[in-house]
Amino acid sequence: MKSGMSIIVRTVTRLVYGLALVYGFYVIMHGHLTPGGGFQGGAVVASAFALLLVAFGSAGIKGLLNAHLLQTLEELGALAFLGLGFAGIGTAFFYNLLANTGSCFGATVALGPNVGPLDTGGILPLMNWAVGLKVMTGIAAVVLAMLIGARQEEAE
Amino acid sequence: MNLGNMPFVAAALLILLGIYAVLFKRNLIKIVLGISLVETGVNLLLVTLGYRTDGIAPIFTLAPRAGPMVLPTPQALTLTSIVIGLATTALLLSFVVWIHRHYGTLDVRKIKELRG
Amino acid sequence: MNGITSGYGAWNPIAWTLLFLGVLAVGFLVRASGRKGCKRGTGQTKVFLSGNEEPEEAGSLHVRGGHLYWGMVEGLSGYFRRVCAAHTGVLSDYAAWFVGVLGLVFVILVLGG
Amino acid sequence: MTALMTQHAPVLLIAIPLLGAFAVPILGKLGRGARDAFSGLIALLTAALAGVLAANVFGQTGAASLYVLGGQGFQLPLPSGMSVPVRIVLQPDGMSAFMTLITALILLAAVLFSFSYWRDRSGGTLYYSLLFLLVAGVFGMELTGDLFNFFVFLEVTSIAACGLIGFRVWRKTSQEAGFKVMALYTLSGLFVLLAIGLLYGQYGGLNVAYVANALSGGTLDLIALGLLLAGLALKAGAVPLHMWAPDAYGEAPAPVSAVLVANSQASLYGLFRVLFTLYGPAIRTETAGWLLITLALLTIFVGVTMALIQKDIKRLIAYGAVSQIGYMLLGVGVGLAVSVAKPDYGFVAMQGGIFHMLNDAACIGLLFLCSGAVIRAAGTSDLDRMGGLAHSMKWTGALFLIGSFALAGVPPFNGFASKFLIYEASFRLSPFLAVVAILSSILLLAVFVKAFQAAFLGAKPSVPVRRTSAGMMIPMVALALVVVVFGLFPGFFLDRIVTPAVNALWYGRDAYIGLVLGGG
Repeated sequence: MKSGMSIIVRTVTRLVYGLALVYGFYVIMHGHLTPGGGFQGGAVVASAFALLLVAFGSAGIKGLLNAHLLQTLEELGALAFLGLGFAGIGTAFFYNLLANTGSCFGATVALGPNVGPLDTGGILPLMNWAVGLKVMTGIAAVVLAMLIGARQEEAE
Repeated sequence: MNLGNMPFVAAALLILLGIYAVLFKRNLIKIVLGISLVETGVNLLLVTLGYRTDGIAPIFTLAPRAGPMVLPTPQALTLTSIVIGLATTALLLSFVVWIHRHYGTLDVRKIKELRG
Repeated sequence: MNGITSGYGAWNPIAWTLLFLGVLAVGFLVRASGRKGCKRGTGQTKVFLSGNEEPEEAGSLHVRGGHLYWGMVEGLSGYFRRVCAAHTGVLSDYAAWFVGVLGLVFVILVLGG
Repeated sequence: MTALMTQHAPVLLIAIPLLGAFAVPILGKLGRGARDAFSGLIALLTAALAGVLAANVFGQTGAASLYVLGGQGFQLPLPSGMSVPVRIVLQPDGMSAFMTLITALILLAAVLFSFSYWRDRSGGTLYYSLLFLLVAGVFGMELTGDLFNFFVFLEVTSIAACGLIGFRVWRKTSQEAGFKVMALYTLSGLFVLLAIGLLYGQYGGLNVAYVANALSGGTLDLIALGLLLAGLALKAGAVPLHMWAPDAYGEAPAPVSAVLVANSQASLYGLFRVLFTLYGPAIRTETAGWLLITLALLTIFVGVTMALIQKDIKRLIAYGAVSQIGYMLLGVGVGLAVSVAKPDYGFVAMQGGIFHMLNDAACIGLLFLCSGAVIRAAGTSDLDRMGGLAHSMKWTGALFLIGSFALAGVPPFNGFASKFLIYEASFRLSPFLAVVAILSSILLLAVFVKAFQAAFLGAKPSVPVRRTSAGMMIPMVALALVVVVFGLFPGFFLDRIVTPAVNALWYGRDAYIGLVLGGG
């Protein structure tokens, strides 16, 4: 398991994982417009990470992402989410400070069917990014921990 | 029999199957699977509750037509419940890993050091 | 202010404490009026163990936790055997209790309105 | 700052512990001192917020207030004018404020105790993080006015609690306990979710007040009530669904066991909220009340008798804690059974049951903290292998004795004050209830005499013991003070905080609904 799986798997992984990353980030980014959002996109990104881990083994990825870094990023994502909640506390917790202001993500949403401009939603896209960061790192940390656990099991 | 009720029947079946697995299966991983089955059944029920005949997906972006949409609230609930389910399943499975390491077995009837 | 009433009885902890302290004081008065002629270091102050010799090692006098209430547990052994048998330590049994209670609650609630 | 705290106290009570949970791991990298100071700060801030909320709510004699998350000026309708209550609301009333006081008290004691308890052990960072997550969930359960959010917070507490039970992965039994507890918690949580789904399917709303207003009491409603009742009774630890409780309390670190009791009480709160506010007169309350009373009698008696034969000090206290849940169920069950006619003794029973939640949290918290000190000193939790600790730990012994006396309802401590009300009121409904309750209290005293005798009395142990450090002593003394002061002045606290809490459950249903839906 140390050297990863067969050459077919590794080749396919090389082709696919970039696509999975892009798709995951797309889902996070369009979370306030289409089905999906931070959690789903984060899970897709984490699945790309899991794919790499399975195909190449932990040797090929450990230098890149370790549990320590993942944990710190996860906490930062959670804190960012909470911070966005605190940002609106002048009115109420989680108040959407940016919506319809014309500033960052502040365009007014048109009623009825429309193409969905990305520049809407106020703090929702930002929250999606925060959640996405937390989920992608969180799930990656879980996958990493479980794989290391399984590896130790095999070694015993 | 009204076919529109099939999702409810499926949800009930899933829940009952899950309870069966929790009660009568001896392997810890199968018990975790049973809990996941119950969860899937409940999620199916929630999603079904939001269905409206001829409704379209509740997305304004590129909506095919203006008309009744299915309720987004149950879908949001289901999503949240799936997220929670992920966390609980991950926690349960990591307990299973450690139990196997300590006890050397996954038989639920042999893991009873704490009793009485 | 500090007391409570249940509409049936009343409970005033301050009054009770004062009374308790008063009774305690009376107890000490009674004790103080006893004879002072106790001789230390003689048989008068020796530990009396139903006539048995006092063991050398004092530690063996401590009754360990597991031995306490032996008679009571023995007397109720029929009850304890059944209750302990229910605490099997097996997760499936606990889940079965849960499902069983759930069923019972359904029946009671639906029948009893 | 003060105005901000007053206005936003309900949401800050959830957000501040969450902030603690997420920031502690980052501060943990800066070193132990920074982490401990930050944890203490968060705990203090949380306690202050609970105090502010309580002062606010009890200042208005326990009336409910509404906090709308993300709402402009606390308006419930959406900006588009739609007024169906779909917003996420927190709805603290007297009962919620009372519960947050209990949780904050226990959190503060546990965190203060942990500073020295955790000094020479690893894993402290994870521990504080999970502890704050657990408490955030408990506050959420107590404050939310939304059924689905209640489920979410319920699951947050489940996950955090089981993480705390099982995070010492090198301990064999703690893994077993963690798995069992998590499986049962998840199962019960899913049944609660199923019930919420059934209610949503019928009434199309998740807001407690909205559903309560629409509730008709049909068969499906009763099935949902059954699911909620069984699920929450499991998390509260009522016999015969209590089997997880001794495992959980026994295997968690001592300060966590105290917080787990607060978690169980939050589930109990959920149960009372469901029965009184959500269902209320829509069902026949006699049936539900007698169901609670039956559970209560079983819980009291089985809990006490099982405690009698325990050989592990923490499992012994855990069974004691289980039996105390029974007293709360008994008091409130008697109140519920007669809640249509509303005689005076029903109100007194409710007062006793609710007051006992606070008293029990203080006594059990004190006992669990003492047991932590005892285990640390003796190096074992086995009662058969300890003894003679009173020679070097006089004060810990005295505090343990205070806690046990209070829990067993010996006057003049606080446990007696609440049990007195329960005895008197349940006697009016049926003398049998009072007899079981009093008998079990006497047995409970015997249980703790056993624990005290086994741990503290006897000859001086041959190996030197580790004395209780000052840092561990402070929270124990503080809890003991609470026990004594609440025991000596029960009338004061009964009038100020318990009666408004009972009023909120007993009379407050219409006001609770009217606050959300307008009118009455």
